[in-house]
Amino acid sequence: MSEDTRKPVIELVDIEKHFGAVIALAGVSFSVYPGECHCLLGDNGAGKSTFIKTMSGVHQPTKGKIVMDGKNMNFGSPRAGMEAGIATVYQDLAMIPLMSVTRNFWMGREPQSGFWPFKNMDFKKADEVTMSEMAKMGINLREPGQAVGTLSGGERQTVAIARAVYFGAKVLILDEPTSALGVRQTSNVLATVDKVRKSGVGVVFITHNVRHALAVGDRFTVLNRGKTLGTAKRGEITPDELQDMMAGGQEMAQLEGSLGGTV
Amino acid sequence: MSEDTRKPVIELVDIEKHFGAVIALAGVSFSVYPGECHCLLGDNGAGKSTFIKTMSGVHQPTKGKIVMDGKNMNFGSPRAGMEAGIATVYQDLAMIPLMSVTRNFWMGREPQSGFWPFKNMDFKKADEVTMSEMAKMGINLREPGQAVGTLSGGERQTVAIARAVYFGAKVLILDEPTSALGVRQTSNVLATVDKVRKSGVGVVFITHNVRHALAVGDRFTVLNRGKTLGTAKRGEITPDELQDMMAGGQEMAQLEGSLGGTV
Amino acid sequence: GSHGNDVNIAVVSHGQANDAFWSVVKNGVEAAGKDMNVKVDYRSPETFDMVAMSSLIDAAVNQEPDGLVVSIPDGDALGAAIKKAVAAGIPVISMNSGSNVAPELGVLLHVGQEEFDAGKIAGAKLKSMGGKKALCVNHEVGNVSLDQRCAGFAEGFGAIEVLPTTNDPADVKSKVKAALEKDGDVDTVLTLGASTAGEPALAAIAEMGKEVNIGTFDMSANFLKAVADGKAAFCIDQQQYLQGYLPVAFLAMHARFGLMPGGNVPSGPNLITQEKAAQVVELAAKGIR
Amino acid sequence: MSADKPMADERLAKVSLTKSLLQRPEVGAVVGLIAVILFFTVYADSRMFSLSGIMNFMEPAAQLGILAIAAALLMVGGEFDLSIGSMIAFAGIALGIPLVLWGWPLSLSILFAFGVAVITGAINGFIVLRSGLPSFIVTLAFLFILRGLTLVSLKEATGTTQLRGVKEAAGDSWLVEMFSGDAFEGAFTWLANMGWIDTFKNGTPKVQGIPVEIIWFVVLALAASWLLTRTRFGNWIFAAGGDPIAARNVGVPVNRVKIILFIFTAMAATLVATITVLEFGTADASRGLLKEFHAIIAAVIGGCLLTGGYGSAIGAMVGAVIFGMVQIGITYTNINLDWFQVFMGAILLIAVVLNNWVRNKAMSAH
Amino acid sequence: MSADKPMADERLAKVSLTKSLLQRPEVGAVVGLIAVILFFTVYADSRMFSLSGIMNFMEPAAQLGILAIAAALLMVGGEFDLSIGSMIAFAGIALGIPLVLWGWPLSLSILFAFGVAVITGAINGFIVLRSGLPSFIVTLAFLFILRGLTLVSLKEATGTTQLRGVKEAAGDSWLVEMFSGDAFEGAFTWLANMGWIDTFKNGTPKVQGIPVEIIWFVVLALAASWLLTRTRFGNWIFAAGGDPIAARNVGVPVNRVKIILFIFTAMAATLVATITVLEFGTADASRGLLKEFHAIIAAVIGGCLLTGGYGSAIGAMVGAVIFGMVQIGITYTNINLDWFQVFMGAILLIAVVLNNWVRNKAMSAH
Ligand SMILES: Nc1ncnc2c1ncn2[C@@H]1O[C@H](COP(=O)(O)OP(=O)(O)OP(=O)(O)O)[C@@H](O)[C@H]1O
Ligand SMILES: Nc1ncnc2c1ncn2[C@@H]1O[C@H](COP(=O)(O)OP(=O)(O)OP(=O)(O)O)[C@@H](O)[C@H]1O
Ligand SMILES: [Mg+2]
Ligand SMILES: [Mg+2]
Repeated sequence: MSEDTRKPVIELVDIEKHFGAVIALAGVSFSVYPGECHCLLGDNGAGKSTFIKTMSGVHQPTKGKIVMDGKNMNFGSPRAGMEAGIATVYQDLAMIPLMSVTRNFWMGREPQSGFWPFKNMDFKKADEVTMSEMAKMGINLREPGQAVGTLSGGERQTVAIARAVYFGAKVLILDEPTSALGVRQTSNVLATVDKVRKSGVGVVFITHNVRHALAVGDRFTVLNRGKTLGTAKRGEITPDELQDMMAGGQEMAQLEGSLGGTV
Repeated sequence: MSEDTRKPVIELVDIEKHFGAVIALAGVSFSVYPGECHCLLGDNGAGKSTFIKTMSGVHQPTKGKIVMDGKNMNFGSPRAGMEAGIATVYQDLAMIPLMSVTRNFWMGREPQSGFWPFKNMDFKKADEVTMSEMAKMGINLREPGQAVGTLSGGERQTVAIARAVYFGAKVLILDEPTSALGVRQTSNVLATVDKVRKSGVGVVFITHNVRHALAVGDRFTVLNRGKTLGTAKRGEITPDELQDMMAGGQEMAQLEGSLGGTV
Repeated sequence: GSHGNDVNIAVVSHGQANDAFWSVVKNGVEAAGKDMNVKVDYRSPETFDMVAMSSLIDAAVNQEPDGLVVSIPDGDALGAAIKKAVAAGIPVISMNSGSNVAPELGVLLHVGQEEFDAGKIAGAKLKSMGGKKALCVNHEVGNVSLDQRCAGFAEGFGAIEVLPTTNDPADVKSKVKAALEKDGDVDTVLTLGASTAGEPALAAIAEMGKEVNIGTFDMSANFLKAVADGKAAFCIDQQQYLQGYLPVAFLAMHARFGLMPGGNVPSGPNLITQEKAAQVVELAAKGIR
Repeated sequence: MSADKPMADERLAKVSLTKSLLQRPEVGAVVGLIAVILFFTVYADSRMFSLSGIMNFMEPAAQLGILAIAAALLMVGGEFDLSIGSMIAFAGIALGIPLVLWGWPLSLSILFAFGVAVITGAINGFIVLRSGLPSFIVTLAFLFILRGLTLVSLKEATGTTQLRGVKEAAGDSWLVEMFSGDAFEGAFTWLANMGWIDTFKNGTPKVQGIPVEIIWFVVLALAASWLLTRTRFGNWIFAAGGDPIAARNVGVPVNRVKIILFIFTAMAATLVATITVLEFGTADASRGLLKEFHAIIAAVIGGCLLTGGYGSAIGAMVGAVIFGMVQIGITYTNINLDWFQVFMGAILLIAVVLNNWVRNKAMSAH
Repeated sequence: MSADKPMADERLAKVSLTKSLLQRPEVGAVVGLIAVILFFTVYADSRMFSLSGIMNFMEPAAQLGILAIAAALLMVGGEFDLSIGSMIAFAGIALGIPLVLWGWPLSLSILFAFGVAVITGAINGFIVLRSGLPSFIVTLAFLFILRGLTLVSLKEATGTTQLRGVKEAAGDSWLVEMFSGDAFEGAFTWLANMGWIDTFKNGTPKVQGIPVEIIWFVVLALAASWLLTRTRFGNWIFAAGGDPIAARNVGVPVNRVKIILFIFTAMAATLVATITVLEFGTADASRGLLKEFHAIIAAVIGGCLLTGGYGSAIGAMVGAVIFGMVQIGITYTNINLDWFQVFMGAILLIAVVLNNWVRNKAMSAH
């Protein structure tokens, strides 16, 4: 990945984010190149979710700037972020359980047909695309009208990812997409990340699992208490080093010893 | 672990559970011996959570029996399960965000002082025990009156586990306790499982992570679509075999190949 | 209230502020306040609520007014508060309802009309017009004064049925229509409020295309017009403007010169029939009648 | 891949077409409607279901229904409006005062009233969204404020609690026809002449046409149902009510949706106000009392969840019809009318319990 | 291990004592109370805050407060009761009819009324829990049913909507003293004789004692607050309202807790009914109209969340005092009665917005 010769799709410089007296981010810089998978790692509460929410427009940074294509961006809302080409799968999925898969898939970007003021939502197209996109991810739905609440956790995760991939123009952000997934579903998600990356999209991938990160990551950035501990390229760092960084290097030796180093 | 010579603390025989037309469990048998950690593995939607909820009294089995100490048990409510000595950390934690750590810790089993009808909740004792139990798990709380909603996900998980451990007389059930945790917190939880097991309590541990399971498990039972695929003892099965069983053996080769076998 | 100089008169009634009938009483109170150059305070509870009304009387007494005007729909419930006012040396006049209990509570005099008697007069009038069976449309179920009106009506008329409704005109209209449709014998309707119940009942009758005598308690401009046009029999006017105006005037006189009439003042009932209706319409529209 | 397919089937009973129909939110309401109709067929005078009887209970049902549909949309969007009833009174004078006292033409007065509705709805919505307070409590405050402002304005303008002379001031414009009286009068006269519908002794048909509010009601129900189920905006309403944070995160303009719904609710109240003011010729300070509850009840009977994110406009329509039938129907029975409120409460309870039971059955049969 | 400690501090500002006080649920209500007192100090007759003035507004405040405290507990437990107001009327006749018409002794009649309350509350709770319907809608049905039953029973028993002669039938038992009249009368007469408190011209003290309902109110508030914050049952109430499924899963008997709360609410309404019936000597069908809303408003002003799991009894007490002050206080001002509702609504809105603002400030300052 010859990052230096290419321009990043998105670059965040010195982002700070305060919630009242809580300083969730204390100056984090981060960039994603097209076609790379940049893993964001770190302890619980390190600020990963807050950071990517800032990137996608859910939060506005207290300080710092977001640059895309050389322009300073100012996402006032998630909608603005989406329109700039940032698709996000949130940790809490952003799915509405009582609504159908199709409605959830297209939520916020419903296709329309007909003419004003009689514009219908184009259910035919919506259903077709939903079914085929889900099938591409390895899930055959019984019917697109099924409520999301009746899907299993893994299927739900897949809907969220399929949606983001389908709409994700330039950057795809995945916040711990694999944490609740079974082995097979995890493989599917990782394979999808790989596929998406190969199509030239920049992927931001958050996980607690070093192995999942190593499986698909091109670069690794570790956050700790709202600050970056540094960014490493694939091959520059060993799994053990990465693991130590993620855990803040504390007492891992002792714990690992007692458990046989399998964590 | 000489299971054959000892009696299990709890034994479930041929458990079936239907939700309307959905058959979540189609005849699962399972047992836990004192001092062992029995891992329950399986795909998303395999029925793991349903199974342990049946074990702890949240659901009543449609068919099958639960035996403790040679007696047929019939848990009408989670309370009955708790009183029989079953402590559970649910996947969704069963914590009330607006309430304090102490109140959550003791919820349902508040210590009392004074005499009827002026029985107070014994906050002094409650606070002390909470603080010390949390400290044992490696979390130093600012104050026991802090609302659970203000804790990080990892800390919250720890409260739930500390609570279950403190009250868990005979069987401790943990439903995916590590899925949202960072590396350090995961190590902590696994170390706790180890400690609890060594004290003679039977532990049921649900996870999607083969490595976490292998780190602490004595036996491994894999569920698939509501049925048992079988139970294996530690050492009788290799990590790869286990992984294959959990994924239902499908297409893993292909996926693993493309990702370098690191899942 | 309007600002006067030295004299201060409190009025506490049981009618809601947005009730058409009571707004006329209040207009009377305010006019008297202006005419007599006294400060008046008109208060009433949000709903027909004796408990709240009793508190309002206490609050008024606490401010030691030079006179107190109350309506007494429930002598038992308000007795204590009124006695306390009398004990505190405040001259009290009752109005609208309570003439039977007024003397024993130490009230100086009563201005008003007994609801029961008024109902009886209405019943007799409608009976004399040839009515056989009647509806008494009660648009505020639970309000004791309205019950008394229906009871008096039954006494004066004979065979009546009480039709409870809400004070929503669409509901009144549909229910009156349904009742008329169901029971073909009904040839007479008495409503207990002109605008909320009387006017929709008129509309229902018009749509029925059936000969029905209708009268109402109180007045509204539209109903009066119907009376003038011969579409309705009468309005029972209890001249509630006087029930507001006179007690304030009397108490003002009492405070300044120690004057007080020697007995109760019957403000009604006054049957407004076709002949008189036309001339009252304008005054009704202005909130005086 | 092919292994995935049988998995779904293996653990599921088949879903029959009936059962999938049963899962629509309005199904409970329809069952309730049938039950209520059966009840009245047995216990009420048969004239209740004559043409004129039907029109008679459909008129209040339609007025309530217009509110209930708007309330249902708002409820699906996750909010409440307890100020609807007061808004009816307030809109009534916002129409009446310009028309009667300021001498404005009817068209302008109606526009003015709807303008007031837009502003009031927007204020309601704005406060709810800005403060983050539950709409229950904010609109409860407006229940008092609007009712009070109505009274104050009326007293100020007329000295009474009523404004009259609307009919005279409105004159004969086509707008009057749009909002009051009956539609299709010609057709009904013709039907009467043909002897197909009942007439009075003098030959005029007992029902002279369809009251316009019924037409408004039906059109609005269809439009709202279309909006809710077939359009992008409808999807946003469900999303905003189902989980506003999730919806916002995927780019649904939740605040805009909710404010529009509050405005729509206020406008529905104004429509009812316009209809009643033009029909009865007066505006009154006590118009619309308790209507907010009736509207919510109708919406809930119609299958709306109080928690938002689920419901239907057609359901609210059916709920309003049930409500209207119960309200007026008891007059056609021999039940002592003192029992009205008990009857009302019992029917409400039975309807929602039934509704819930049907829904649960349908869901678990899934 | 020691590395954990500084981590918490590093990213957090210090929490001052004031700020931690500010986080109590009732703080907004207290701020609101101060604001309302200031308002009336400026705009109302000074006699409002004389001893007799205070008793005067505390009396309705206490009656409302008894309801509001129960409503607050229920609301913390995650449920609503809209039938409180109707329950007051219903309990009134459940006390009055045995006493006056059946000739029962007062003690038995009171027992009977409370027995009816227990049953009604239990039915309310049972239906809510069994059907899974929101309590809003179930108790709304009971709002109608109980009000209707009251009317029917009264009509049946007396032919009117009023029952008289309670005082005569009750006689002079100590029970009457417990529920009506004033307490500490001797002390107040003495104080008056000493010239320490105001008297009327004839020498009787303006305040003859503390009305018993105020004592009930304060005792109940303290007891409820103790129950809620210091006992096991209180913890269960919070848990049942915060997340019933989670609570049930760790062994909290959620259904039992909720049913007890419904019963307690019905009993509070019965207490108010007993007080007013014995105090005023009559029971009537329109007692308690709208009280359910006033109670909910007081509880919300007092810091309760409508969504359950958060609130305080002391807050509800303060909320009721605010409400009583506003309701009666307006008579001490020159504000025209027509403005009452606008005033009410505005105060409510300001109170909750302020409350919310204070809470958010306090929370984020955390
Ligand atoms: N809205 C908020 N208000 C106040 N504090 C917040 C808010 N959102 C996040 N925080 C705090 O900011 C810090 C970072 O949280 P964040 O969710 O970004 O962590 P994370 O790295 O995603 O952790 P995890 O691995 O557990 O998901 C935490 O201490 C959290 O409590
Ligand atoms: N209350 C319920 N009603 C209907 N179906 C249910 C219910 N609870 C669980 N199920 C279904 O039972 C099956 C098993 O669910 P369960 O939650 O036990 O899976 P799991 O093994 O814990 O999965 P995961 O790894 O995703 O947590 C799923 O198909 C689920 O949809
Ligand atoms: Mg996170
Ligand atoms: Mg699970």
